[in-house]
Amino acid sequence: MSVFDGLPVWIAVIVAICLVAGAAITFVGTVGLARFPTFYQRIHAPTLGTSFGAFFVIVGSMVFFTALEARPVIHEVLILVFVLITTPVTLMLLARAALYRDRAEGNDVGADMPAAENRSARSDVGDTDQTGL
Amino acid sequence: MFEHASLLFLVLLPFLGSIVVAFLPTRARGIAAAISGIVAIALTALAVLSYGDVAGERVLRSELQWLPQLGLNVIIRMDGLSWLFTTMIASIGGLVVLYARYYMSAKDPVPRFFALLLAFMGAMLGMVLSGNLIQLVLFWELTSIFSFLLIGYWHQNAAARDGARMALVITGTGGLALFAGMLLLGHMVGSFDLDVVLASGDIVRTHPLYTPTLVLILLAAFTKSAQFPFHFWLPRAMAAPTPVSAYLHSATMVKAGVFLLALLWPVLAGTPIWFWIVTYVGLATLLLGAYSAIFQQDLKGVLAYSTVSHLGLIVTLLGMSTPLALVAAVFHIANHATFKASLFMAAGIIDHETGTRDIRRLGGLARFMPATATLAIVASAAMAGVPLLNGFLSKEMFFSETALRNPIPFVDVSLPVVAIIAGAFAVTYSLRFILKVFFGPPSTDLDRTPHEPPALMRRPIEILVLACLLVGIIPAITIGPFLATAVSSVLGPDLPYYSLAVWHGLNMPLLMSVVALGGGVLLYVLLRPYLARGIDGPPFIAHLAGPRIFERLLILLSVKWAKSLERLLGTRRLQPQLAILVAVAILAAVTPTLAGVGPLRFSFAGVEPGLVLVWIVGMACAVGAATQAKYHRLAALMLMGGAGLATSVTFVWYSAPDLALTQLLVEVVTTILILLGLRWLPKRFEDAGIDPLRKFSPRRLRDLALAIMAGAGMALLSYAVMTRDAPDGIARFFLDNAYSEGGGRNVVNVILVDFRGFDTLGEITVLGIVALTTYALLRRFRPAADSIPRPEQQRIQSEVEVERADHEEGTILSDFLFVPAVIMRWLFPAIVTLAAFLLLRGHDLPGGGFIAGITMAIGFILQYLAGGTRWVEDRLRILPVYWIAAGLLLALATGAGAWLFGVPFLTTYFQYADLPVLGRLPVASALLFDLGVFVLVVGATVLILVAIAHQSLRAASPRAKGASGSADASRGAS
Amino acid sequence: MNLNDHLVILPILLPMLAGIVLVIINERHHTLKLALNLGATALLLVLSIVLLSRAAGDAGAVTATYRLGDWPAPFAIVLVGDRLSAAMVMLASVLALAAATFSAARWHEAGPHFHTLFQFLLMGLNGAFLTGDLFNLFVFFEILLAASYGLALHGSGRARVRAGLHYIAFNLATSSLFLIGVSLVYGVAGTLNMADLVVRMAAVPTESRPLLNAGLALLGIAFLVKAGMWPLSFWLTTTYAAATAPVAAMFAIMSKVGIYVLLRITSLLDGVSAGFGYDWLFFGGLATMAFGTVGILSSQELPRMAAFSVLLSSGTTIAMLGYGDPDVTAGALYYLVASTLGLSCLFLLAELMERGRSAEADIFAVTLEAFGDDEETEHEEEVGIAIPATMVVLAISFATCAILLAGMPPLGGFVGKFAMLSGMLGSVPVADGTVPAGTWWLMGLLIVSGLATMIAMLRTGINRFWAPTDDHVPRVRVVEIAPIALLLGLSVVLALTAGSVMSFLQTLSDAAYDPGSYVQAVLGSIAGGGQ
Amino acid sequence: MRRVFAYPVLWVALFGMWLLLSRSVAPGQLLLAALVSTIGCWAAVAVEAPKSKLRKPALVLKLIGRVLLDVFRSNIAVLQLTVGRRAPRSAFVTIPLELRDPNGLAILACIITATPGSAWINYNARTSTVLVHVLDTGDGIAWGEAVKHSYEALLLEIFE
Amino acid sequence: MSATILVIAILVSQVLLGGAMCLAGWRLLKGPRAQDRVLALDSLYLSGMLLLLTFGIGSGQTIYFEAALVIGLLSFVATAALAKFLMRGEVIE
Amino acid sequence: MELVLAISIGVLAGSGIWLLLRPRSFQVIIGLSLLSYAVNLFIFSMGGLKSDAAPILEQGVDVSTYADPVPQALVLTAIVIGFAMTALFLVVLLAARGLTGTDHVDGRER
Ligand code: NA
Ligand code: NA
Repeated sequence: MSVFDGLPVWIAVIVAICLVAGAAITFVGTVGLARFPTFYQRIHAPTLGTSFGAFFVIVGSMVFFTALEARPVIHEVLILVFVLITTPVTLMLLARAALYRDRAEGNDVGADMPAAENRSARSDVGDTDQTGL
Repeated sequence: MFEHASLLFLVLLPFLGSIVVAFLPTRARGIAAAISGIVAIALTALAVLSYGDVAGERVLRSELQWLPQLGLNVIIRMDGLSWLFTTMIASIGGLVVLYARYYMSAKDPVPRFFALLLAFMGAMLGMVLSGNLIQLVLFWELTSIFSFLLIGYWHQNAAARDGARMALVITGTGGLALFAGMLLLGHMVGSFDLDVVLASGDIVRTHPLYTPTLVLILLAAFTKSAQFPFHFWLPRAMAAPTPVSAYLHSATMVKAGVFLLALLWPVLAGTPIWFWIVTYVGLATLLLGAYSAIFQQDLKGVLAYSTVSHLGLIVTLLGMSTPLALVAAVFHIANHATFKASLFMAAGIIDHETGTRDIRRLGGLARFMPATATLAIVASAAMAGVPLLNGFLSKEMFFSETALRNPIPFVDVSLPVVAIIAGAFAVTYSLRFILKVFFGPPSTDLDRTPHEPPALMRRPIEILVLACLLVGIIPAITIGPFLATAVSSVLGPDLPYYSLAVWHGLNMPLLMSVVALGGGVLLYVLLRPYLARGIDGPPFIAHLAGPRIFERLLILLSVKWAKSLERLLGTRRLQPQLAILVAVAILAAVTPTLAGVGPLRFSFAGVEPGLVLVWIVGMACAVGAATQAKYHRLAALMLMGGAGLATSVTFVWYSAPDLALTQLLVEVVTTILILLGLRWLPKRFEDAGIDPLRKFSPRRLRDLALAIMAGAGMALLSYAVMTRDAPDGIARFFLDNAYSEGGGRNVVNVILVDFRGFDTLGEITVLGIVALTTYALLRRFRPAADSIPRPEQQRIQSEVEVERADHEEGTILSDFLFVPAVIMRWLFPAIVTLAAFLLLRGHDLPGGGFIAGITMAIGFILQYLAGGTRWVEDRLRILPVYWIAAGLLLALATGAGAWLFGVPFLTTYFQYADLPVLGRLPVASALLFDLGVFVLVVGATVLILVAIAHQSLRAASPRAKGASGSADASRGAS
Repeated sequence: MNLNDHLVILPILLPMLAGIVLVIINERHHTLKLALNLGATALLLVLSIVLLSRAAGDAGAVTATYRLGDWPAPFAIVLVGDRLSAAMVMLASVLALAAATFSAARWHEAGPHFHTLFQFLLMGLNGAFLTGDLFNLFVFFEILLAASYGLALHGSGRARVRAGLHYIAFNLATSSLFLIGVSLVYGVAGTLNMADLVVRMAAVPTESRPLLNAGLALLGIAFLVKAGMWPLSFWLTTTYAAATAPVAAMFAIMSKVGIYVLLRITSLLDGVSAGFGYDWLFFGGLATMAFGTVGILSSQELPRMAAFSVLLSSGTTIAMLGYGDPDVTAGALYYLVASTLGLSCLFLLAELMERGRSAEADIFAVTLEAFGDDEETEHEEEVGIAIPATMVVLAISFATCAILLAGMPPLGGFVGKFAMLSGMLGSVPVADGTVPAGTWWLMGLLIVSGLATMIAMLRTGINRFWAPTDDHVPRVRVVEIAPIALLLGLSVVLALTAGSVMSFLQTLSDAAYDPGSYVQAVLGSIAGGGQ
Repeated sequence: MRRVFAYPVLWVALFGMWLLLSRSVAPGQLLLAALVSTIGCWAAVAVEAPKSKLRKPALVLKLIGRVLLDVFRSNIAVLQLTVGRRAPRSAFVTIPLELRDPNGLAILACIITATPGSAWINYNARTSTVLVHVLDTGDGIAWGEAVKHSYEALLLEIFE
Repeated sequence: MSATILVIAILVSQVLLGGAMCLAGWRLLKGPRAQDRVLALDSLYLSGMLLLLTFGIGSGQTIYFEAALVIGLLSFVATAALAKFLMRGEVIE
Repeated sequence: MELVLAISIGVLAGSGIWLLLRPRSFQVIIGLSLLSYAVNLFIFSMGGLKSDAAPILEQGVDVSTYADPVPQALVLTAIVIGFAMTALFLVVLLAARGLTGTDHVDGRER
């Protein structure tokens, strides 16, 4: 643990806060993933992790290495950028696909229309997947 | 010198002749016969000329090196016994050739016949002239093979095919037994040289291996000489052309067995086991053959069974182990050859002239062919043992041997009694043969009127019958010296006293002869009514027909049992095979470790809570995948991804960043790959009504047990290794030299591209091969009927598009991908940049050609995902096949470039270059190698993925079977 | 340093280069590809002859090594060209030349990249024969397997693909065992170099020895799978029988790779392994022989019978390795060479013999259907000018093959069996009558299996050549007969020159069981490169 | 060459990316960065990444600030929803858009989706509407209005 | 002092992220629908990536950065492919 | 931690082998993948577990503290070959499915 000893305490505190905050936010996000009753609600949960969860951890990392190596270490920002760019792609594709799957199974969750989500929610809960795949 | 040459010539000449004859045109009957005749005459002459050299117990030897270190040399060796056989084989061979010239139809491919006959003659000569046990086996088997071909000469006949096969199977089996026996014999003696073996009788007879050796050799002799219970192949072999029967089945091949017994008599004979087996097998054969011969309706059948019986007689004599019996045996070998060959020829003439060999249809032939009849009658008389003929003399000697008193009562009684009965039977069948065929009312239903054959065709019979007479009347002059020479080569100098004379006074043997003659005549008279009924086959034992039993046994053993055994011992299903593999692997790993694997220190030291949580997920994912893979393939695929992620995290945790990167990237590609494949798999729905008990079927339980054991085994092995001190292995060298000698700080990468670059070269070759294989296979891809239609989702979406006014074909897809596609395209340059970075830094930090290549390939795939196959290939010419070639070539060339510097393949060039602006830069040829890896990986990965992706295009195209699809994949273009 | 110094690696690099060049050439240029393939294979044969003659020539130092990357052994990879590996390389190239020639008649056009895969298969084979490193061996195994997967599937069609699936699944599982074995060996002994393993094995602490043995045993399983030991060989018969003729002819050597490696490792470790695994080999070999015997008898189709003959040949050799005796091994090697020539030939012949038959005509039709409407096989051309007396030639070839494989005299099968048996008996003191029970079993099985082969071949031969049928005489091209003649001619030469061949194999085998020179050559001098 | 320099912003971004990755501004790395960025731009050309003109690049900073603020607020809101007892009242919302530029739309999609509590589901090119799913409508924000005002206007300014 | 703070913080965040992975893994196992699993896999990757970053801090080395970057940039390709497969029944059309 | 990793290897291998013995080709391919994870980790474990010791050389660090690079190099090769083989197996199972109409590994429903 010798590498840590050279760091000023205030840096350590900042890093610690960042890390724990980021991890906690991400954790809560997955709690949402586990807890929310419908799929469409669940898609919002991971974005906690991809936004501030990742943000805090990455900031913590940047601060830490910058202090450690005594020069700006900011390459981690790339991760944040890419996460911010790529996560929506999955979510968009997935949500849209889910809508169509619900539609195809007769849960009229509005193909292009906002509709009562409750109906789809009902069909979502406890419905095991029978895609044949 | 002449001696060596002539010996060699004796064996080689027939084979040479055979080859020459074989190349004659199909119709060249005359020339073929002439050449064969010349060969036979030459051989006879050679044999006759060598007599002077072998007389007086001299042994001629000529040795050629073949496999000297194992004691297997070609030794041509001639002593008295083999001289006698050589002469017989050559001279009777000549007569048979002459006979066959007229016997064989002009329509037959006669050159083939003579070629085989000559080859057989060569094999036979090689056998009798063998001076080496193994060489003898060799020629022994050759005689079987050529006899097989000769019997099956008229292969369009089912009988010929069956007879040939049966003969080969039985005699061939005997040959294999002989091989084993000779090996043991040679082992006991310490040499395969016959002369050494013959001198080592005492060692052999007292050796513990004597009995198995004897049994094996006897098996060979008995099968070859048609002894009970292997006798039945011989009558079946009568489907052969008659010259073949006359030659092989009377004079030569069937004598191989008795020759062998006589040859090895000094070594093997004289023990009780020899006596009991040989004598009684011979006796049984003698009796059975003679009995069966009486009731045959086929002329050749009678002769065949008679041959069996006479061979039995000879074997009995050899079994008795007395010198005089041996003399009688050798004498009878020669006598039987002469009269039986002539009888076969006569039978052949009858067959030829009348068109039948069925005794029931024949009669009164003496009127049509008096000369032939006379000859046959004389020969038959010899066969029956009528005085003044050669058969009488040897039979007399046989009787006198059986009549000797023996302390064992059973032997004392059984030998003479059986001898007399068999003698009587011989008289009966000979009598029947003569009377039925040549006398009585002439047959009426023949196809043509029989008449005498061409004079030259009869000539061989005349010569042989003359020999019977001469030997029978003046034995001491005609055969005496030669017999003595032959016998003395076996018995050595101390020949027993025997007299070759027609009259020995009134004695026991004569009495026995008289009883046999009288009994035979009486039996014939008694049997006439039965025989007149024309039933084929002997009464009482007909249902014990050897051939049928043999065929059934063969089918049972070689087909039915073999099939069920094959099914029992093997499987064509995959799951049992894999289960066996797992079980065997468990066994292999467990057996050595039963001795213990040393102390296993169980400890929870160094537990990392984060990683433990990761592995809780990882294990849950693994088990989940295992349970979901049948009905929820997508779920299983994703769960597999979860397990893969846990693996990657572990790699990072324990200092293997390169592995983590590789694992993650491969994970992504594999997921896409399997997804591409899922499109073509049948849908599979969980059957709600499935019997819950099926989950606990024995097979599943077995598989579960195997899986748990294998898993536990791997866990234990890895734990055992992880918790003990690492050996002082080769790793240190790499750590020491990676930077100073390899020019890289990332030791793993330096190992991959430098220290063990050859592995990497191989590894990328594998990748290239696999890509080409998938491409090749997918060119022939035919989707199953139920997966040809577009996926259900697309169909429903198309329907919606058609229904709705604001939609047109493809709207849903384009809307679906509208924003994602934009992002995916922008990401492409970023991925290219990342790939370039991973490639260039690999030597010093995690990365390298493979990682970069996969990254790049993912970039390409992303574009396919966003835009579809057509869209991408309209814009990018990827040409993956050329990438593969280029990558491999680059890597190969880099490796071979080292040759220019006079160093071995893959020796890297490494130096720091000082450049004006850029400063000090490392220049390593390993980077070039890594570039090759990169290029190949991109090409191979893209080719694999795109080749699968192209199948959708093919299926979607109007001609569902269109081949356009993956053909583009290689062009990847336009 | 001239090309001569790189001789050992050339049998690997030449096919690789040829394979790469063949990738680039478009499938349209059939003839060019074929010519290149044949040329490269012929060149390989020349190379292998040079290699062998050099290995045979040096009486003392029979082991030529090649240190890749100029790194010292045992750290990096080293190639070892001794008599054993040189002989195997030569055998492989002979078969390759025959198979490639045979394919020229039709099969090479049955799908893309045939020639490439063919060359890569050779690369894998030669690499496996020449490498002195366990993990590198794994890599070359994978190369030859990958190429063999492609070749097994060559021509496609239902039967091939189904067999291919089993083949691949089974061998993928086996590859895992290989990896586990290699890594265990590394984990315990700390090395991957075979020669170094000999040295280090002695230093492995006793308590770790079982782990090392477990690793070696798992490796052994991997090799035995390739060699086709019962009960790990069920995939083999189906795959070999389903493969196209030239491919199956090449596969005849694939099972021998497993045997080669087994021999290499057991003989190298003979001194330090305390006979570990010999019993397993012996009894496994016996079981394989028995299964092969049963299978040969129960087979209806000739290709399947040929595939079971592969098992028989393998089983025989495996059992012999269980003796760990140089004399027996020398005989086994002779038998291996002779039977491999015969097997290869039989696979080629099988196709020609089945060609004229109606049943096969159906199968062929199916294959043609599977070829589909792709442009390159559209023209179902005339197979060739029927040579006169086709059937006679086929029959003689078949009979020769049968005699060779059944171990009937006078061909190599007989000589090989004789050599093995006298080697076995030679290890028993003459005065002592107690031949071990196992040896009796082996003798019995050798003889019974020969008999079974004879019976089965007889059945087939009589059926095909003697029984009158309405099958037409197959149209056979000279390029199809020539390789058969080559292989049979070689087997005759092998029998005629049995003396010199056996003495060569004897010294080879003696050297193998006396690993001193091997270890010396690999680890001895630190000077890199060539010799 | 003109085609390669069709994406100046991308070139700069890739250049920066390389330097970040290599963690160095040594001359050699700058040269490499330039080289790789050029190759990257060529790749963008090949896949026809949609071009846009940046009219007011300065506004990008304003956009980023607003996004960060929004993201921060929504993070807290969603955190509360996740751990709290109140069941969220989710809804699909259709928002008509004036923005047509593909890149602008992509950025908007990223912003909406990256912001916890809202997710861009689908864009209908015919009607120029976007379907958004909102986790919780409980705080009374009229989602369509919010999006239009806070982001679309800005993006329209930047891109068109 | 710094060391203690950091060690504890890293341990806590690792446990939290490991817990996050467990929750995501639970969703991955449970589903109930394919889209839920894809979502869970995406989450799993994200948490894993953050875990790698915290590990990197713990080790004081930046060599683990690339693994995290690759997850950040490329793992979405797999999940996007899965999503597209759900939508269209085909990944590449 | 060795114990946890060993158990994980065991579970991965067990799951993989269970699937390997199943009748559907898809199960087999997933099984082979899981098995290859297990094998890769196994090879990796042969070098022992060392945290924070990536074999990336830095000046002034004692080389004996680094993790064993050899198993890592072996695993890398194994991963690549494993990937290639998975791809091949997939394609063959697709071809078999196309030609036989079933996804049973024996090409016919039992
Ligand atoms: Na992502
Ligand atoms: Na969101």
